[in-house]
Amino acid sequence: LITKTDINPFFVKMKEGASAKAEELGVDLSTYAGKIDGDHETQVQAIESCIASGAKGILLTASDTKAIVPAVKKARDAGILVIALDTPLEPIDSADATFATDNFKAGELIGQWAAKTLGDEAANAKIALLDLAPSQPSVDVLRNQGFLQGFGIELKDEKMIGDEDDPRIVGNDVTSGNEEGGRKAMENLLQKDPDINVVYTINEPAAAGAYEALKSFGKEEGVLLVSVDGGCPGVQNVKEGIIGATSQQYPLLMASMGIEAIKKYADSGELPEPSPGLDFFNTGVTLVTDQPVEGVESIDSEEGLERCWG
Amino acid sequence: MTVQPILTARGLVKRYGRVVALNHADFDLYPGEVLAVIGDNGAGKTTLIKAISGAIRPDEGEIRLDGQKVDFRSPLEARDAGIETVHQTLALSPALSIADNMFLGRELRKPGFRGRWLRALDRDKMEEVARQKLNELGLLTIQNIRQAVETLSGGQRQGVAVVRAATFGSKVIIMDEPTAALGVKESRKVLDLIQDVKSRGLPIVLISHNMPHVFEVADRIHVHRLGRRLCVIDPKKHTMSDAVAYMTGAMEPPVEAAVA
Amino acid sequence: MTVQPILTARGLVKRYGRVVALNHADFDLYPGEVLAVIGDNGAGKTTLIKAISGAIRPDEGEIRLDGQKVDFRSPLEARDAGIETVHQTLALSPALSIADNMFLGRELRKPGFRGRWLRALDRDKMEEVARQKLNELGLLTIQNIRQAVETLSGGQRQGVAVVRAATFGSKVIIMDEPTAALGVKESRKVLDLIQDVKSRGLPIVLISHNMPHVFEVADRIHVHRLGRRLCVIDPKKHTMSDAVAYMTGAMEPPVEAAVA
Amino acid sequence: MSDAGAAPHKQDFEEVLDRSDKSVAAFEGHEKNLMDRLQHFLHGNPTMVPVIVLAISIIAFGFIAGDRFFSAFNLSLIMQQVSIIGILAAAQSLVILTAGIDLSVGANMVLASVIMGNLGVQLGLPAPVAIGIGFICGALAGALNGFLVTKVRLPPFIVTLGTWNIFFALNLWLSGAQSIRSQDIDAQAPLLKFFGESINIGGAQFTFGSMLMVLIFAVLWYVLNRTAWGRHVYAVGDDKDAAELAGIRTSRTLVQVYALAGLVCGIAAWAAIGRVGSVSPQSFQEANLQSITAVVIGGISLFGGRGSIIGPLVGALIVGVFNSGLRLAGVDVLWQVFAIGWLTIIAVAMDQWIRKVSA
Amino acid sequence: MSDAGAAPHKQDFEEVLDRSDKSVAAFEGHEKNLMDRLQHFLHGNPTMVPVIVLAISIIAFGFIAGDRFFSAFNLSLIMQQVSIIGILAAAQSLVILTAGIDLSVGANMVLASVIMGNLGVQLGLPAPVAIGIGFICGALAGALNGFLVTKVRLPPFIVTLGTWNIFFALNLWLSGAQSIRSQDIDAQAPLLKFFGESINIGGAQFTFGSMLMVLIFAVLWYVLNRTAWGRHVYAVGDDKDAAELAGIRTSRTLVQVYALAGLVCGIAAWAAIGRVGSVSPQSFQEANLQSITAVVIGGISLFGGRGSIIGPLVGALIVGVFNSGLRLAGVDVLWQVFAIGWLTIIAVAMDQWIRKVSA
Ligand SMILES: Nc1ncnc2c1ncn2[C@@H]1O[C@H](COP(=O)(O)OP(=O)(O)OP(=O)(O)O)[C@@H](O)[C@H]1O
Ligand SMILES: Nc1ncnc2c1ncn2[C@@H]1O[C@H](COP(=O)(O)OP(=O)(O)OP(=O)(O)O)[C@@H](O)[C@H]1O
Ligand SMILES: [Mg+2]
Ligand SMILES: [Mg+2]
Repeated sequence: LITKTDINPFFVKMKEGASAKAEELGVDLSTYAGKIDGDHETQVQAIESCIASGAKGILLTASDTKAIVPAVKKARDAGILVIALDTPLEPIDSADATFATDNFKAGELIGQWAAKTLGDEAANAKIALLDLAPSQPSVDVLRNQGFLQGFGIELKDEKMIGDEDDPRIVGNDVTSGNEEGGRKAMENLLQKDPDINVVYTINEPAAAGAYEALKSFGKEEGVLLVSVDGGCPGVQNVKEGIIGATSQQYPLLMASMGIEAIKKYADSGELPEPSPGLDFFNTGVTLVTDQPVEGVESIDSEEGLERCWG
Repeated sequence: MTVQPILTARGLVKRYGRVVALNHADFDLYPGEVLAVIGDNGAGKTTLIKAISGAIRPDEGEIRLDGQKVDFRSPLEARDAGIETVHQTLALSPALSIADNMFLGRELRKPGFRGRWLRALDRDKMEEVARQKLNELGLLTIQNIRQAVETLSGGQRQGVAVVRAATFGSKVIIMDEPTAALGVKESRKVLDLIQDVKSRGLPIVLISHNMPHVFEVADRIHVHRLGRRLCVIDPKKHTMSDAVAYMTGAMEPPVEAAVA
Repeated sequence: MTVQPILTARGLVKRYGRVVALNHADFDLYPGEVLAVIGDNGAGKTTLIKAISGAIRPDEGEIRLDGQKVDFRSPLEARDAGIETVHQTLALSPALSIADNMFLGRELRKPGFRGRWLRALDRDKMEEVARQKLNELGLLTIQNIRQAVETLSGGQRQGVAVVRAATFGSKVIIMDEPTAALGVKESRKVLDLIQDVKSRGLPIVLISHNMPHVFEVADRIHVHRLGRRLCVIDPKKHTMSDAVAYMTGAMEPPVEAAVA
Repeated sequence: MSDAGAAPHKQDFEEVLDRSDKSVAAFEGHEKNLMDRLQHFLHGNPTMVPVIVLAISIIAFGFIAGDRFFSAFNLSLIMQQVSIIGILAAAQSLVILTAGIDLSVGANMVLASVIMGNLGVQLGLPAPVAIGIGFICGALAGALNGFLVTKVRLPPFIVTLGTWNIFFALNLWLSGAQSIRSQDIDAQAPLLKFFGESINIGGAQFTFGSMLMVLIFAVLWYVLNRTAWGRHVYAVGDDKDAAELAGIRTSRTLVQVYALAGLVCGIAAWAAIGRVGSVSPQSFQEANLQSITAVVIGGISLFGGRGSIIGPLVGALIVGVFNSGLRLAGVDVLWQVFAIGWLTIIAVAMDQWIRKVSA
Repeated sequence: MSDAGAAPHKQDFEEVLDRSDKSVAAFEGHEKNLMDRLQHFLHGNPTMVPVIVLAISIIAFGFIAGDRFFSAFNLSLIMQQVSIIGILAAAQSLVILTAGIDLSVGANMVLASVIMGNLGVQLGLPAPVAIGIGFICGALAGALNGFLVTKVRLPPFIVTLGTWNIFFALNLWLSGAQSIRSQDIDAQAPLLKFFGESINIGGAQFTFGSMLMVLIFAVLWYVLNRTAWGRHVYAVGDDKDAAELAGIRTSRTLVQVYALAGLVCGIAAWAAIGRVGSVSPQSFQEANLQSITAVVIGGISLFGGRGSIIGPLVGALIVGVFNSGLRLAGVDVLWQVFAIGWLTIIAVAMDQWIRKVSA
């Protein structure tokens, strides 16, 4: 199992899920990760180590979905089953299979939810976009663009963050996906326009930071804070009304399914089938909110808590 | 002499890798005397006094101060024991002021609360003392006692170092080539200072390559050669030629000198 | 003297911040002579020869070599013009070998293809020359020409620097206090070397605080004071006392000397 | 010493000395033009350089980014945003003054905050205890650096490059990369968030964190300039061997400096929890480089022994002003990075230009 | 100089000198025990230290991680994995030998590779042209560092801290943070991936990239040890002022060193495209610190002028061996980081211990 980094709980959880499943199935599992997010080189090295150590299969969450492809090819040539988790490779068929949350979908859901919640107000909403990093990794782009799409803002370049010129967008800023960045970014955007009432955040830590900023500006009321991940702390925040809605993903599911698939492949040699209509196996993403709205199905935080990770 | 030597060293050995800088060197300093140490370059003079002043720790041998065996683990301990040294490298902090340098490691604190509890320095007092001492010596015409040492000329710096030693030395003062870089006038000042300190009854160790200077101020001359004390001679009984002959190995020292 | 001076300087000025190190200083060196430069600490001697040897660029004034106006932008240019200098700080690279240091910046290349195209150094040749020159001088008993300069004693280092200058100097050789840190024996060697170089017809500039040395080797003495040339005296016509008196300002120089 | 002339057999040529005159090298006031004057003034008090840079940049951004930037509130906000990096810069300065460098300050701080969080929230120890232990860990981590630098004689750069990785690893191990939620802290140990509190004065919002930063710099300034220990720190940074020979326990001083720096990191950890609102093991990945940037922009020499501790405070503010100003001016993040790069170089270049004038 | 004795009026006491004996300071061979012997041997050839460390760690991991590690394939794989960091370490060494440091090597390389990609793939220029321009950009970026260090007289740490940000920003700007896909490179300019090619020898797989690394080190070794320029680099790093006075154009040498380092980064960029298989602006974020680690583990002094260029090659391999070994031994990333931290410290500590024995 090769994850992006050990400094992100999402992947830590994914690792735990995999380990647990591996225990159960008696698969022996070794885990690798980059030191920092976007640490592409280490992932390549990890894949090579797997080849060297004659692994049967690789579960991979790529940091650089394009650049990793040649390495993956090497592995598949060496007869290893490569399953992309969480983030699809580009092109998606470079991996034998992909168990992923549709990050674009994840963004879209919270987008729609926000739009619907505002109702007519959506027309003159003021939106702050709290992204991940200046280097715009693919998760960053997908979630961001998905959100805008869902909110009903027309996208320019689907692969670019920040090229939209819709007046409702107050601005983008980066958070490094952690609380400190989230707070600083929120503060800066509030400085640009204090009337912000919709805040998209790349993940829940960033959302927590943003909330702190809103509080210090005395604006925690009447601002829609939406996020992606569905980690237990995040869902807890939904429950407490700090986060309006979050798109929950299922890293443990991904991981354990991945392990199973590999086991199956190793035993019987048969490949997992992608979910109908998609070119990857969707491990699902669910909107978690306590103020459900028409046309966007969702679960409440209670249920979310039962299914949350970490 | 039947007087007890104030500072003695026996069988000092110091190796640097394969080089033997000190090879079972002995050393004696008697109260109130000026002892000159002469020797070729690399004879081991600096290493000897570094050992005595705690700058390095000899590999073997023992040092006695007032008959007490001492083992200085740092220059600080030697200083606390009353041994002040003017090193060949003056050991001044370029960026600090003259006053700060003079009192480095022995700063004065303000009286009362601020001194005891806030540990506040008594700047004025220190500058006061520094200025006064420097003037006594008359070695420097410093415009500003607060100016950084790095703005002083080589001669002036040497002056500061010498004054520091002369001011705080309570038992022994050691000077390693204090006039090496000095002009005629400045050297003269230092020599006078030595006479002055001596007249206060403090013994002085002077390392120098300048024979006329040595023979002018020294009571006894310790000739160092190849890492050990070759002999000790009395400047009144021997000529400069003798001294140079001994230290360069051109001539064997007289038997009695070796014991002196 | 009606001979053309080989090296002249007129109205040199050099300021360091507010300090005026050189204050319209003049300088004349005649072919084949040994010119001593004396003066108190901080008089500006080093600054003067630094200006002449391209180590610093004067703020004002002009320098002429063989009557040609020159403006050295770096020590290299001065060196290429035939002026070799032994600086107060010897300007040796501690980690490099003796041979490397001697040929630093003027390395010899292997003949033919490897030399021209691969720019390969001719190590053996350089070490050969270095060893020979050092022996000629007899200043050092080096076991190993390949050993790093940092492993040499102060005396030995000074030797290397002096030999380098003596070997490559083609027009003028300048020495800034070459004997400051040297022992009696070593100083003697250097003085002999100076005589030797002189006998080869090269003019030499010698900065020193040691009057006996100065009066031994110098043909003329340039007395520097407060950043300018006070006067030039003939050691045969004046005594050491006169020289010291002039340079310390105890006595006004005779009129004719000021012009000499 | 009037008897000098009578000294025994002095060399004859020295007799004349008593008559030598006592005047010293000539001086000359040559403020040619206004530029020179300015340069000399600044040379006299180099601390002013960063202050001036700060003033200029505030005014400049006042024009560029408009009064949204210039508001009392925004300026106080900048204070908040730089407070953590500022405190770390204070720790960094101590080390750099001794001609060292500490790449581990950031990791050390995060580690300390994770420890505080685990003890105070997870294990539910009394907050003061948790905080105290956090301080101790910070100080010990610093002392470890100091020990390796002095006893094992390793270059600080290498030591702290190593401990940076070590602390980082420990942090992940202790936290499992999980943040501790703001609300849990409120429930368990609100004291941890003390420095998040703030008071408003005429629109400006001063958090206790920003005040803490100023306080720390004030204390350090006093220690460095008004106590013997402070002088020793400068002396050690200036010329270690000289200081040793002059009778200073350089090793002890150095270990103390690193330990103190570590303690300050521990304090920063507490402030950071208040600032971020939660215990976040992922934050402050780049704090070490940012603190170094603040220090050098503040005019402290990387070669040690020179510079005032106030500089880094100003340096940190400069960086903050730039970030805030550029954002409000709507500049892309990527060009902000670009600008900070040049800022570093230009600020230090100005500083050099000032110091070029000697004495 | 037999006539020395006859020199005019020398001071009388010097007459005796001619008779003075010529023996020099006593020496003594005191190899007390085996430890001392080893120490002295190693002191004689310090380059051996990293080599020994390397040998030991390979053997150690051979036991720990089993023969999966020990296989010819895996060992050659390690070569591949360190090739890029290795080449950067070569560039880094050049700078560190001059007592400088270059934090921008990684950013410089990535920037160059992005330029190659944009020109060769996006704009479809002929690959050789694209690569050539990439080289030039790398060299220019290095020269910029050199210029700021020499002409503006800024500390290398600060200069390269600044340019690091600058190059990073430019890289994102040019690439739009988008990788260029392997397939597109194959289609447009396969030459860019040249160094990805490899030849197999008995299970071992040697990419041209790893060979390039070895080649670069070989060339630099020759230049540094067999040419005048090389000697000048050491002299400048050893004591800049001395070198200047001795007649070396130190500024010119320095600028050349930084430019050459930049050029090597450019070459590394080409190799990196081959290694990664695509142009990835996200990669090698930490390459600068990794290269410094390799250099110091390789025994080059951060104070300049000392150390052999071969060291960093070995140093890079050591790090590679540790990473690979720990990975195969199934150690968590976070403990790998932990181990590398200690490795850095311990390796340099050993080096220090060796050099402690003087002359
Ligand atoms: N730190 C050191 N490392 C290696 N060798 C050293 C060191 N210090 C001194 N030596 C060697 O020890 C010997 C004695 O040196 P020392 O400085 O004591 O001589 P000295 O008598 O002071 O010479 P000088 O008159 O030039 O000062 C010399 O051969 C010198 O090379
Ligand atoms: N780099 C510098 N920065 C500032 N002042 C300097 C510098 N170099 C020299 N000075 C000042 O210039 C004056 C002349 O210095 P210089 O070294 O030329 O004197 P000197 O005659 O060589 O003295 P000495 O006999 O001690 O070598 C002194 O006052 C000195 O303080
Ligand atoms: Mg000595
Ligand atoms: Mg001088």
